[in-house]
Amino acid sequence: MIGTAHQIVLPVVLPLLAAFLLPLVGRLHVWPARLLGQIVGVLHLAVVAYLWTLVGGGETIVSALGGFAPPLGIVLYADRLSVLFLLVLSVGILLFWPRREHGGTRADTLTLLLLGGGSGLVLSGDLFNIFVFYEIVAVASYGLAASGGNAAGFGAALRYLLLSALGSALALLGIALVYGAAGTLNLADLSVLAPERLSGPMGLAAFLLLVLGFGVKAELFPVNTWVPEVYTAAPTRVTAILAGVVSKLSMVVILRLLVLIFADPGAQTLLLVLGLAGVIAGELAAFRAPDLNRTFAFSSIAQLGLVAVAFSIPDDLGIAAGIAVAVHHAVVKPGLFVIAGHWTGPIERLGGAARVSRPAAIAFVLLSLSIIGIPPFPGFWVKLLLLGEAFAAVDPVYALAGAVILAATVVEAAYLFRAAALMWEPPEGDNRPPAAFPLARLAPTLVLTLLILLAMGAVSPLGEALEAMAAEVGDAAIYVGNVLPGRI
Amino acid sequence: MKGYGRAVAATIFLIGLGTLLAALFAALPFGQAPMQVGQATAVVALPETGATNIVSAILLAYRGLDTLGEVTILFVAATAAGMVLSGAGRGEAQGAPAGFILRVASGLLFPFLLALGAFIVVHGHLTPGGGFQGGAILAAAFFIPLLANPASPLNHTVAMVIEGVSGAAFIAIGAAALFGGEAFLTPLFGTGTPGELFSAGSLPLLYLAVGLKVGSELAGLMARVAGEGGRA
Amino acid sequence: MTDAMLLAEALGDVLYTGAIGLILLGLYAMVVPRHLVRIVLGLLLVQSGVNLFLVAVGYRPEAAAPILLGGQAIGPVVDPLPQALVLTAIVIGVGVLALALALVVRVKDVHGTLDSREVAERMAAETGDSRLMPETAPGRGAAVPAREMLEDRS
Amino acid sequence: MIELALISVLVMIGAALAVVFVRGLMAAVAAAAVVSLALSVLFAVLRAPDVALAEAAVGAGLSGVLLALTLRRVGLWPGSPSGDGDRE
Repeated sequence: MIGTAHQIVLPVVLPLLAAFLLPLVGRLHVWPARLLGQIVGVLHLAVVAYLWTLVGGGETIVSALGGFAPPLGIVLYADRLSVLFLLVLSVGILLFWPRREHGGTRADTLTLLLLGGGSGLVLSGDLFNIFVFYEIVAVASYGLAASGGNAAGFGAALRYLLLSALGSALALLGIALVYGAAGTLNLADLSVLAPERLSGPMGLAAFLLLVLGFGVKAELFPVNTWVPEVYTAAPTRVTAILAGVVSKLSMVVILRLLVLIFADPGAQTLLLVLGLAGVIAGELAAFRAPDLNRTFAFSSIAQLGLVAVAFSIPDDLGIAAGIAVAVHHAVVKPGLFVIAGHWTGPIERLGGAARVSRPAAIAFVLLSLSIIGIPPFPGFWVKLLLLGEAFAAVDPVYALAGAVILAATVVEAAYLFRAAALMWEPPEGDNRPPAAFPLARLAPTLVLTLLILLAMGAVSPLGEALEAMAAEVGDAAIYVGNVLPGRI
Repeated sequence: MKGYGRAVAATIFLIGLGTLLAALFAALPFGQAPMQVGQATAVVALPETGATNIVSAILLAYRGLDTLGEVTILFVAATAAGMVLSGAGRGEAQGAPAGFILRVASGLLFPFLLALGAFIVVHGHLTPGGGFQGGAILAAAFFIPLLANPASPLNHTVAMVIEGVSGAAFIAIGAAALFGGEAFLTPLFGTGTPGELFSAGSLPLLYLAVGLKVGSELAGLMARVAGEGGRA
Repeated sequence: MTDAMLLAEALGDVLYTGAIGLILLGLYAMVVPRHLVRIVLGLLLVQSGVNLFLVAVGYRPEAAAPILLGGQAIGPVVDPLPQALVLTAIVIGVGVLALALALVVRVKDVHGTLDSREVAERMAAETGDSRLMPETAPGRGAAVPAREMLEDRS
Repeated sequence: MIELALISVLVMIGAALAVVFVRGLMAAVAAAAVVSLALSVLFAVLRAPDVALAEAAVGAGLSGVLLALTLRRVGLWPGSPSGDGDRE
């Protein structure tokens, strides 16, 4: 009954509708509200799976909202990239739905809003509309960051809000520059006009402002100072969602902007420098971090730096590598954060952990091996793809970047092996071993570990799908042709 | 004196930044920006939507999804603020009912603000104003009695129903078009006679939903920050 | 150059200067003072400056406001699109402001200070070196034994 | 018109300076409301009546009220019971 193309609005509005009504349901009783939230989460996943059947073969869906033809109206655009990250969002949120004791019905509401806002973020094809959805995601994550009810959570959420809101103001300034120079906000329209109107310093300044704004959630250097604070103070599941999913959505936005509007060497170099700075600063800080939570927070910064480096390589395979790093990180890191959230406290006190809870320690080792990039784990192929691209790129600066990434991998291996080795040692001195891990709490990690193991067997089909996706994403002409037929 | 070094460094940095911004802005000659989408919209907005206020036409029709996002942000902020403050102690200067004058004034102001807010909301597609400005006034209308008499907090159930139903109504009006095979937020009911109150199709309905949503969210936010009604 | 053009240019200079001034003063207030309320005020100034710039971008000399009284266009109008964007941005801004203030209230509640550096230090003490500083949660208040600190917060 | 714009910008920048540098927070909040009012005049000058209305109602009105309520609640409003005045 509903026209095919227009259904792509559903992942956005279904969660929003449910979120608006959730407090009313919660007024009756707590559990129906909670149930409703998760049912809508499952429904969202079903819609996304259905959308995948529509775009999986390389088709795209474009819906001009309100029936107003672009560029006057807002368009939603779904291709394989958007739907892939919708899937990551949907699965991530379902796996890490906030626990009942943190924030009650309000946390369920915020999670639904994050789901709807995040869906809009990856689907929207309009610069200002992306900004609006980014703000929904941002405000929902401030709330969730504070949902633990602990003192550090409030402080961390406030400092996070102030940095992020400043970033958003800068992004809006960037949007103002773009509109002032080009006279349009539609991404496809901008893609056509950018070479003429957004080249040179104006384009670079606008890109810098937009990256500083959207980079806050993407944990990009230098607007990532909130990361260690929030990831240690927020409830574990919120940390898993923020680090695993939300950061990737912002990266997708930055990728779209780079490919469609700012495809020039200046912008690419800028992203490369920011990414490398993130890799270096992140890995060094992770090496010195006192506890697992901070270790993974800083390692997360480094991993997103890798994504930025990959996206900055002006080549479809660079994009493929970036998407691979992003998805791999989205699967691995939340699982590790679950472990870090249970075994808090100094790393030196991890001794004996393997005896207390063998599944958790084994999952820790497997996921760590994949992050470092040891064959035959998927992480190895991901890093191989990225390094191959870096060393093959025409510009010699990428070879340097590749060398930095290799060195960073050594540092990464050092601190992860150290923690893993400690788990198998007996407790030091008269320290007691860490707390036992209830299996129910570990479940999301086990699911994700299983996913990584399964992916080991499917590396070559996954790689092919990835290359096809990247070729589609990297070609601005495809996007423009789909949104504005006749303009090319 | 403490902190002078920091202030000096910041000042130097900001002067540099200001110079850069000035150079950037100078590259956009004032009054001559291309603005092709805006101007194109200005030409077709009236025939396509029937709204004489083009800004409203953009907010509700061309960029309706932005507006949905915007009321959603207010909702997110209100939800999060409620969560943050739900465990907080009450404020420090609470409880004392206000003086006689404020109470009487609030009694007089309430109907006046309510009428003014409603007027601004429903005429939003015709004249300056609309769901946001009118909603802000509605919020003030609901908040002032509360300020005058802290002992009788906002009727939270009513506020919550308005909050939920108005947001859902916006989405429902937008989604109605989906069942006709059209895109989300396609205006319904034709354009009518421009300039009349009942014109511009479903836009006034959307603005009414926006106004109620904005009003209830803002009133709730103020009540929570004031410490009167952290609905725990 | 006609007088009208010169006048428009002067108006542009005045407005751009005002917008840049607001942005810079706001940034200063966010960076130098340490009181959280002052930092929030700085954020408001930055947002206001950006909003002013965005509306100024859409200005066109000798054009009318984008409201067609009488139901038809009389002549050129200023660009309505930036106005719609700024309207949205203003409302987003007030939502973010309200949440920021709610957090300010709560931070004062649990940390007893609104000095951003002191808050950061207390947070580091709470979450970082948990051997030295037992976690105190609001409401529960009392220090928890070291055994419990290894329990999760998941 | 340009005179009005010039005066408004001067008032706005003056008030913004006060927001940043004045000692009391209550005065800073009042100054922020003045910034919003001047801004709303500028929006009117720029032929943006919708934005001017919103800025006056939301920027000067609601934001000011929210800030004042916050100051009262954290004890920075002169006269609040356990307040230590509005000094930082």
